[in-house]
Amino acid sequence: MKARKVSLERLVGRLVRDPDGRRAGRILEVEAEIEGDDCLVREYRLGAAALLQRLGISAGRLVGLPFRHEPLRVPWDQLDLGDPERPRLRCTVEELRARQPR
Amino acid sequence: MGTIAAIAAAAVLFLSCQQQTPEQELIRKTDAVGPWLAALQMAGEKWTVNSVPATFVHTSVDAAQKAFTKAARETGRSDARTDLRDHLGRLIAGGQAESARLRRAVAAQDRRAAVPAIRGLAALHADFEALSKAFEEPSQ
Amino acid sequence: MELVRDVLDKQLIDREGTKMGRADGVVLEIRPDGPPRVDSLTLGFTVLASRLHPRFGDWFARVRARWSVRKSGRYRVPWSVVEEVRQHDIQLAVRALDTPAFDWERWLRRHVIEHLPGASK
Amino acid sequence: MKKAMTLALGILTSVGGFFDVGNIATTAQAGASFRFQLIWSLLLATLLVIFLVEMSGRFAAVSGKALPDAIREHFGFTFWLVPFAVLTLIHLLTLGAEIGGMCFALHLVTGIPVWVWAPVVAILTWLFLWRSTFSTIENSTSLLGLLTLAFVVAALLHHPPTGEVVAGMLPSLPHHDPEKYWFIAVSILGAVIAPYLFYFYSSGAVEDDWDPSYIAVNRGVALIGMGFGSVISLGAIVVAAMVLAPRGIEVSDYHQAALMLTDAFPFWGFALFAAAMGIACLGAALEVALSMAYTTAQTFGWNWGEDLNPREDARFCLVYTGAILLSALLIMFGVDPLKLTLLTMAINAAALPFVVIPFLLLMNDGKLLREHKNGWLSNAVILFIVILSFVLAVVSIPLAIRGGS
Repeated sequence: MKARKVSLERLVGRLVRDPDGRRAGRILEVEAEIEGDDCLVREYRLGAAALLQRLGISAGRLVGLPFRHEPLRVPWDQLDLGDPERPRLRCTVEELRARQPR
Repeated sequence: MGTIAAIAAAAVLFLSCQQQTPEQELIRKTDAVGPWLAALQMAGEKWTVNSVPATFVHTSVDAAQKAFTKAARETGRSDARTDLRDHLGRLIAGGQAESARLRRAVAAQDRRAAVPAIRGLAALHADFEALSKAFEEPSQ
Repeated sequence: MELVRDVLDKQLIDREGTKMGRADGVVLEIRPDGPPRVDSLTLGFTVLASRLHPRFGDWFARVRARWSVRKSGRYRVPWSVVEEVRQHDIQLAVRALDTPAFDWERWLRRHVIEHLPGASK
Repeated sequence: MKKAMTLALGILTSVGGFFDVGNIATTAQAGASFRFQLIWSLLLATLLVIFLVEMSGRFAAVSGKALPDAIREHFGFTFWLVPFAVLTLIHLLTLGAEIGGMCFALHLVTGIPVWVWAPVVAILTWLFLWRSTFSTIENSTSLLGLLTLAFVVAALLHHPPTGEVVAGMLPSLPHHDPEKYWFIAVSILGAVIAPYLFYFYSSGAVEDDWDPSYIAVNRGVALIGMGFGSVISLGAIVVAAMVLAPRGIEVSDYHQAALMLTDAFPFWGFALFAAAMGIACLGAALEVALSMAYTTAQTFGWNWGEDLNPREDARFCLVYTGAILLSALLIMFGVDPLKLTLLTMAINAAALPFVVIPFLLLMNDGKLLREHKNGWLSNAVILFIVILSFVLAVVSIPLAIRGGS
């Protein structure tokens, strides 16, 4: 497999499924880190909570709802972007949930 | 947002279903005539005391004539009772005649000639008010 | 750093402090032997159009090719010239006027603004 | 000392900028057709515009960013596209209405048809923007804008019945023409809460290099400036109610409104009306054209600023030039200035959710505004009035079109 290029803006909003075909959520944020001259992707964040986090607001608070869901974090090596239109997890959603920090 | 749109649509439907008689509809479509008669009367009065320039009276009369012509067309097209249509037709023709008279008097700088035109407009306006009051839509 | 929040759509500033456009797109390079890396930022109406819908982007690119003064519809800023990502903008180590991002601006200055009286205050 | 100057100037500017063609048209209609009964909609709108302008200035002072810039940065291009398109439409229509107002003012004094004036007025407006800096525009139009105080003086000279004026501050149902009543109410809301006003205000604050130390000044400008501005509108309603309503004059054409001041000022009234209208519209036209250029330049990240030489921000200049040209064409092709104004104001009201809600979300961003973010009270007041205006607009626009007014 050789290097391929993918547009971030086309990745955002894509539905991610696990190998069993179950929905894991939509890609809403991509966490990266600068290392030397490069900027490397560390993890992807899925779900509506990531959207709220991205908007930086508690849209919930605006209408009086508590802010509940944490985004689902997917380490870079657990997401297969072989087909950018249909990103796939390399593990199941349960395995991923079990691995979430906290 | 869906709920709001639904309420709005319902309100529009409700209000547009309120029936109007052809007479009320004609009164509504010609409702610009009365205010124009009053405005020309005021413009004429103000001109006689040097409050507004002659050009203002000219352009006001021109704008009013357009409204009168439109109202005359609506009256001709309407299904309303003949007596109302005739009455309105006379009023509009009167407005056209008196405003033309005012315009001529102002063009000639003739204050004395303007006075009867202004009086004529006032009488037409009073007549128009009475007429539209008689056919006014009942308010809720 | 969060790429959508901190990089995408952010104001780009050139070496001289001129606002030279926004990060309309971000290109990632998926590598077989390591984490994906940010390859470049992209600028231009074509990039924006394809964000609305890929097919709209293609159509826009065709129309543009016929009319535009620019040679290319999208301008690519390699990550290597990105100096710093700040809270409200991204500092680049280029001069806007030397880049295709300013094709339209240059064209307008040369063909329109210069011919109008009093172009400097 | 500089802050005191800013405060004074800011208040002057908002007084001048508040009262424009939309206010003249809607308040004259309201007073002529419903006397004091629609004052409540002016008060409601003023309350909201105070909140919005205060927020807009606070946002710019804390973040150093203007609204279009910040909204695109935060929510992304696709999210911003709808408010941006709505704003562009509103800017063009409003600019058309303001240019129409200036043309009509010139028509009043000269008798030369309105459409003939459109190219002249367009060139005049453009020259102002092309040649001057932000502060010249701000200061000159705001000082001349004080002419509009003539409406307040006239209102006082007429000794309006206090009881009826106060009664009009509370909403009530109309005794006649309900469709017209609600349409004018919506137009007043749209004229006072003109979206360009608070979007422009944030760009202006950035042009003036505001920082968090301006928050108090900003609050004063919003409260006193917008408050005084609405006093002028109130004056216009009262004058129309005292002069036009008793004579049975309703305003379906600007000619009918032009007589408003002649009772209070028999000699100067007519010229004052024309001058106030022309200058109020010129000031507003400059702001709207600039606002359109700010919004577009910020959306695409171009260089922007009214203090730069045109050759440093060619695309920014191109936008206001194009906007003036397009809007002037509306008037040149014979669109009736009053009808255009009323329609635009109603569209303003209908557009409020699209342009206010992204702004409101931004104002609740704790990361960006820290301790300066919105409290629940502002959120509640704004949401309430925005939704109310939207519902009223959506209901009354079709009715008004059906009624043919």
